[in-house]
Amino acid sequence: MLRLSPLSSMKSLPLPPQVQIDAGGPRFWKSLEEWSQSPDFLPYLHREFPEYASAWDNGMSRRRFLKLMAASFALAGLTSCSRQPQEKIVPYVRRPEEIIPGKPLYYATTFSHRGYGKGVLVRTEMGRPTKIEGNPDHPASLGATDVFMQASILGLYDPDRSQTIRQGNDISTRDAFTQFVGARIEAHEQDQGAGLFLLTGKTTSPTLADQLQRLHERFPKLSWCSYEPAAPVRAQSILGHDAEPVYDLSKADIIVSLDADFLLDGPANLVLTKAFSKKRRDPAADFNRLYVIESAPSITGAKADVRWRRKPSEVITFTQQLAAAIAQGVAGDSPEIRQLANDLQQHRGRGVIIAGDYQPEVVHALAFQLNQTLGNIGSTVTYQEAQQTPIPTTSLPDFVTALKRRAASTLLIAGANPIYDLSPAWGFSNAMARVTHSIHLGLYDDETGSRCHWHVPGSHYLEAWGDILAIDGTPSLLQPVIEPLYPDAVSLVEVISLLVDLPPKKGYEIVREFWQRSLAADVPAAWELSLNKGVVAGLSPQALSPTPVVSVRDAPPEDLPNSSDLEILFRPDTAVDDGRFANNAWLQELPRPLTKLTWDNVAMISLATAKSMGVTTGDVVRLEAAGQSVDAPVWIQPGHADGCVSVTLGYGRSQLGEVANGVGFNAGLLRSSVAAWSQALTRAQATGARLELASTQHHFSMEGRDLIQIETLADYKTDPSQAQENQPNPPPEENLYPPFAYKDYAWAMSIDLNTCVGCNACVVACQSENNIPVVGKDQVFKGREMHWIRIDRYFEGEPEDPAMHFQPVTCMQCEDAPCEVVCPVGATVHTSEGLNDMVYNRCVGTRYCSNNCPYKVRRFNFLEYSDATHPTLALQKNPDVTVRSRGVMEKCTYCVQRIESARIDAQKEMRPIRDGEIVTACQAACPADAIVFGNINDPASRVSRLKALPRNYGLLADLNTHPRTTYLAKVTNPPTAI
Amino acid sequence: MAQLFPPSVDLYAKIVILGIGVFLVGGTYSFYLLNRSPYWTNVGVTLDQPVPFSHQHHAGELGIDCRFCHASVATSSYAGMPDTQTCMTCHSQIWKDAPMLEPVRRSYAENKPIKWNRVNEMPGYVYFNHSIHINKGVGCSSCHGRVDEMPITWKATDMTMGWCLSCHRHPEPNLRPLSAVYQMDWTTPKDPHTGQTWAVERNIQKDHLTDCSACHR
Amino acid sequence: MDSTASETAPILPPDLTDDSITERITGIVVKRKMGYGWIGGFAIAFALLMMFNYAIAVLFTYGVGIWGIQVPVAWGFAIVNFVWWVGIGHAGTFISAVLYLCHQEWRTSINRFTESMTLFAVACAGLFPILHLGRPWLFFYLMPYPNTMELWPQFRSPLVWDVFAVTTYAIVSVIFYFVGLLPDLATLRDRSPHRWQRIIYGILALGWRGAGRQWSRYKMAYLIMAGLATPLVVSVHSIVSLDFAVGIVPGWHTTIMPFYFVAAALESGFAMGLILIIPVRHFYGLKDIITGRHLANMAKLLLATSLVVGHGYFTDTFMSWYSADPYDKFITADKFTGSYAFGGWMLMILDVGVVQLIWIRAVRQSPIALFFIAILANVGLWLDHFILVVQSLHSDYLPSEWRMFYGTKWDWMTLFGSFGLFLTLFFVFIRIFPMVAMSEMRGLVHKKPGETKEAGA
Amino acid sequence: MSDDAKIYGLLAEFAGPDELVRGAREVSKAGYRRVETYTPFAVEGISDALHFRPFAVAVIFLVAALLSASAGYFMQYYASVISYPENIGGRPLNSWPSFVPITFEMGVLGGVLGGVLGMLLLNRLPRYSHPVANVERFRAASSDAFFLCVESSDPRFELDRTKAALRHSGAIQVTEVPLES
Repeated sequence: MLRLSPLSSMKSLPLPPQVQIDAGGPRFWKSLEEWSQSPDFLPYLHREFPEYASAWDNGMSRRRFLKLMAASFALAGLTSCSRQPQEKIVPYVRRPEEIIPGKPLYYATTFSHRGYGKGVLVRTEMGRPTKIEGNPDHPASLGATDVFMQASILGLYDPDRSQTIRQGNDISTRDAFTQFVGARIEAHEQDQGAGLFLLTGKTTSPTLADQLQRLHERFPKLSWCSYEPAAPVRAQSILGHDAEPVYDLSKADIIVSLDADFLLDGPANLVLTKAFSKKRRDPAADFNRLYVIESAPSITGAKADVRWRRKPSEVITFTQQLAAAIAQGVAGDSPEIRQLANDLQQHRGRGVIIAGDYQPEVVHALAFQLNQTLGNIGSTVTYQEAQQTPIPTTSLPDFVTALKRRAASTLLIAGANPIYDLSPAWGFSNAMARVTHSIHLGLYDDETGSRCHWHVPGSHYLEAWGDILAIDGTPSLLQPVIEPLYPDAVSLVEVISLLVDLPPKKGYEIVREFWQRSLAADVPAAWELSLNKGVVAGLSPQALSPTPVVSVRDAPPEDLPNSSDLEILFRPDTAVDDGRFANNAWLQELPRPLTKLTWDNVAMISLATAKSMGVTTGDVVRLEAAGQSVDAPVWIQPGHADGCVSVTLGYGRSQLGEVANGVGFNAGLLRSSVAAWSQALTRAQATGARLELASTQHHFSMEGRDLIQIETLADYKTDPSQAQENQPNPPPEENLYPPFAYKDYAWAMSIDLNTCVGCNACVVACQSENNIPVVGKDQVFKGREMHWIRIDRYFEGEPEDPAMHFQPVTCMQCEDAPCEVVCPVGATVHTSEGLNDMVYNRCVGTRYCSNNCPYKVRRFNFLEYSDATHPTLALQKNPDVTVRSRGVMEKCTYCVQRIESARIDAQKEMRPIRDGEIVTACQAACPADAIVFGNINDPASRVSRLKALPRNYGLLADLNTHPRTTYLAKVTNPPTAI
Repeated sequence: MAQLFPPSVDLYAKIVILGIGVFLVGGTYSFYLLNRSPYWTNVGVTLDQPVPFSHQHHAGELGIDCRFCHASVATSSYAGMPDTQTCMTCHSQIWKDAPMLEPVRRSYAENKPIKWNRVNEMPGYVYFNHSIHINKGVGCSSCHGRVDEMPITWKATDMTMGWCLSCHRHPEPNLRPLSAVYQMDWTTPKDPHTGQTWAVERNIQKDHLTDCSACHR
Repeated sequence: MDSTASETAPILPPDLTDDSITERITGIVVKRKMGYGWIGGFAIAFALLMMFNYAIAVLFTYGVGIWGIQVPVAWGFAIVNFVWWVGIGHAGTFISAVLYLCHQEWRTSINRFTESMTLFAVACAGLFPILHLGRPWLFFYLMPYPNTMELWPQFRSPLVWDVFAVTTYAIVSVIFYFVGLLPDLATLRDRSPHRWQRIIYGILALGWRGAGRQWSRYKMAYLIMAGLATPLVVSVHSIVSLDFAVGIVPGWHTTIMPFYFVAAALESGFAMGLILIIPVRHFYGLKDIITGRHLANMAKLLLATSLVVGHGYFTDTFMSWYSADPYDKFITADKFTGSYAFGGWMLMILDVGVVQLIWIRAVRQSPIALFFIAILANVGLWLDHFILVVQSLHSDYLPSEWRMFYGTKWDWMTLFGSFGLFLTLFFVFIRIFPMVAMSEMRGLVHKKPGETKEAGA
Repeated sequence: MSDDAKIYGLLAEFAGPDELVRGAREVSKAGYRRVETYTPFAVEGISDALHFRPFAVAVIFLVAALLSASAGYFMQYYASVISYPENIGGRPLNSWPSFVPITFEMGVLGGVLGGVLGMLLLNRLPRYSHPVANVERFRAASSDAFFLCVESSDPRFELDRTKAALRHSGAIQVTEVPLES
């Protein structure tokens, strides 16, 4: 079998001379720096791990730490011998009908992101939303969630949200604002709105569209610009029309991604992930093959069966060659192209070429052409007319020039942050300075807001009425699940209503009235149903209009930078997106899928590029492009394309909040335009400074240990259980101890490494379900992050271009758990159902269990991590899970609170718990359905059937811990030619 | 000259040594008792409430069902404290102007909740669920005592972990016919088998009852 | 150098009489004025002790997070210091018990030193397991006591064994010490110039009068205690070693642990003994009572134990290769080549390599040399425990969770602060209790020259 | 005799340990039973001379050790099998190998505590005042003097004859020990 263990792959490596000299016997490479022991790297050998100097002090001086201290003082000197303080009971005066104290309620609403909607179900506990789940009835969610949806619950309670209306530097009132708007209306009645400027993010809200039309009728000359800093590129200018590709991966056997991170990014990511993983679930059945051509490693690249790293310009040439190869049938000289072309030819109509949202138009055009010639259109991909804007829009450049021409007297900015997004070259701030009346509506009084005359706090989507379209055009409603935390907060539709309605209406009226007109006959019933389902009932998503075949002109002579130049590419950050989530601590501390980096963005480069630049991870370099320059820490990333630097947007915030401010650098400054995703990099030189980067995983290789079992599809077909047989140390058969009997239930979990795409949704879901605290950069840097489920990432093969693997690791709930034996107080013991209970209130914090846990899944509250200083954050806490105090060990419990509530329901009905009745938080969030939980005493349960598969194996099973969580081996599907 | 210590010292020495012994033993034992005393557990301690509500009168003399006020006891973890409206359903008719009920009327009028002092208190890390106990036939009076005889509500049992375990290990003696759950004066039948049969037919997972996660999550 | 300095010197000066011993030893306690040397030394020790208290105050306020520990290295300095101090606490009882059983009369001059050293070392050691807890105010959860939760300690955990082992060891050592002290207290009672001294010592002496029957019961009790203390010494550090041996952490999970832990403990104990005795005999002019021969014998024991420790290292390394267990092999290789290689080598050089100088007679006879060798050996043994705890943990089973450990300033303050506690107690000791077991010395004085056994290790 | 009652006994001082042992032998050969010696250290041979064997101490040690060891094991057994049986890492409830260390430690602890307390009690300690201490010279007994005391309660005690016997047995000085100082 061809599977490379890191060890053997190292043997195959051309090692630098220094290494060969002192290489006694087989060498592991611990980290890139060690691997590339050239003189300029040796000083940094130890840099695999954090430096000593920084670890000397405990960082008490740092900002976040002080916060913790304040809290821990409150607990100092706590003893167990104190009697409990007298508690009060405060019942309702008039109990709302639907609320039964102690019972959660679920409401359907829609999370909107970059103008598109994803349906969610919100769990509320006595009126406070505590958890987000996916909405199975919503076409863009299908019951799954991504990190942004999960984390949005924390955004609601963010203490840094703006809370009052502000005029100039003074707090103002709703009435004052209404009067002011009234005055502006009169002013613009005269100039027909010529001086009225409206700047928003992308939106597909039908209600808003209707409002805008009415606004336009009233002020025909108003100019409206809507932009997204992370908007997908479309091939409009080439194809002559704005074609929106909609992919159906369930039909695709060959998937070619032209630098498209379709598994993680974009409004359809959940749908695509579900379809993609469905065709990888059962190697025996049909199994797709994924080709990825990309510059910066993405999770899509990590899942690829064949991955080629190319810098942005090369992606274009690659596509052109491929197009040529397919069109003229002339196989180029490059083996890759030939190989790929063959594969595509053999799967006509069953393959799909996906152009990355952030690729230039030409790539999209060529992708369209390829799909056309290969007959994929109609089967694996359909092109639909993109949403038409309700009223004519102004492009951003025109908008800014218009502003500069002093035409503006009123500027309303909502859901956009141009001051942060646009580089100073745009001169947006002086343009704004000239505006006589500027209004900002937003969750935060941010960089742009603070420059406006008025700031109006925007209402969070969980507080507001509204509607939005899914990527496939399905409309769905937004309904508030909690009264606005801050009474001044209003939604955009309510602000527009001030301009178009007399008297102005509340959000509910506005939305209700719009749908009154557009809903099916029986409005009240349909309305109820729509709210209940979360999808507007009685409306089928608009039929996709198959676009006429358009012949693509030969790719226009793109002004490609010549191959020697250094290129820079921009991407929205996988955790804070374009910056809108920058103040969300869960996301800031979320280890990025491939770097495992938290609390920072970096300039990512390949090892070769780093050598040529003479820098290493942590060195700060000054990047210059488009006449701007930023200082960014370098991050050497295996599998990154040579000759290019990739940076992510969303960082370097100055006026967002305590969490976001001063973290990272603003890469957006280097963009020549908001549509520029890659461009030439003028200069990149080391500043000599260094920055500590808090990564949660320092080690790259598996050290030849059998942690992730991998086999190729071909091997699997010949012998399905091959993976187990090749284990270096197989688990022992015999056990010293008589087995315990698990009578009623035996809970267990199965994680499919084949379908898991490493998207992190489970991590955030777990964090929000189990009240897991955020610890801050300093603590992560020390190695004290608290995530109960982590996704281990390993590289296999050559450091320059390795294979990448993900492995979600939770508490394995070992039947013979090493942690239990060593706990001196019995704070972690086994239940009659095989759960490895963690009893926080018994724990004294010896940390012995953590030492003795081979999986290192236990997390310890080294300090008072649970935030006691921000009252609003307490509202998010899940009341069914204890909030852990300082000095207590904690870990994954299989969401025991969900098990118990399911048990209680079942027991009340005197029936056993049904299979699938208990869904753990991670399982619920997973878009790939990689995690399955259930009762292995029931042979018919899903988890039992999965564990019966030949691919099933236990992590470190040779230690005889009998883990209840087991994995399904990874199967890759490389083409036989390679 | 006289020797260092006169003979009397020996007596004192013996007394001191004895004293130390007594102090050690007695001190330990009295702390043991203190932990189980009402001072610590609040058993039988009455608290003054905004309104001197009498279960004796309402549940006992008037015979109002527990669920009339504690509505969610059979469906939710939380038994449910009656909202002011519930009080007013009757007291808008009877005892309309009783000065004793002034706080209730004010609460209703001003829409401000009545703040009761909690009598039966569980630590935050204990997840007690009323509904499952009710549905398995553990009666109110088993834990809360004869509230129908309490003019002012007090804590009837010490509610220590040991007390919880005593029943979680042997639930049988505390089971009743489901019809008798809300019956205050229920007494356990002599025949132990009745309890056992109930435990079986209600499919009570006895093993699970002593699992930590049954109560601590 | 005078005759007493040579390693062949008699274990007692020939001119010694009951009265002269009594006069000299009690004199130091009840007559001698506080010298500036003592005051200075005490001041330094006390300052360190105050630093210790400060570090502990900060620790209790903020939590163990002020230390460098993390996941995977969840145990750090606290455990290292604990193991090290307990080890030092071993030589005392070993010398008084084991050498007593072996009729090594030379022990008489030094057993009081080493026993008190034991007490103070155990006092330091006993603090760390509590400081190390995440919730120290709940330390009593580790003790069995009837509670309303009906919960008990989890007796399968080595940490509970520790609680019992260390507590037992502390109590037994105190009793052993007191019983040994009883006759000397009587002497002080009768020899002190001031009445208040006589009363205090009198109370402590319980009215001991050295009656024949008392003596014979006393001797019997002392003998049996020595007999019980000997296996106790071995058991205590074996149990401490089980904290590691019972764990599945590669590098911990080996059967050699108890054996080589006890050896390491004795080595550090003898080393610390030398460190304390050499200056004291110098400053208090006891060179003829604690002769070069005593030092040489101590040194020989140090040498012997260091060789056992060295053997432990060898076996450990060999077994990890022989076992062919990939994780154990990796951690052993990492010990000598990985991020902690410096410590890995240094500890062997210090606690085995340097000690081998004792083979040289000149070194054996030079108190200065022995003093520094002892210090280096103890540094080496601290490193040994550090490497054992930290290096084994920092890269165990899943490479994804491998991390380096670095001590913070608080870690170091707690380490050096504990010296403060130890030395303060020791300075107090030399002022209030006789440094040498006088009654036993008298016994030796009256032995016929023929009866005096040849002492030696 | 009446005057015997007024004194506690006769305190004879000897030159050294060997003289004392010889003296003690003779005194007891002469049939005196209520005899006690006082020495600054444990002089070998005294107990033989006084026909004394300290068995009781040894027995107390043994019994105490055994009792507390078994108590130690039972405590662990009770906690993990009877009181709150729990599945700890799949180990048997009565995992006796894990219970050995504590059983041993408890044995040692109990043995030493019991034995030493027994030793003190048998030695009638603490006893702060003692008639022999009424003799000023007796203070030296804890540093360099060797005494032998024949108590007046001895049936054979007669002041002059006993004095003579003591002198004859080698005492360098004999003093009467008054009951009250």
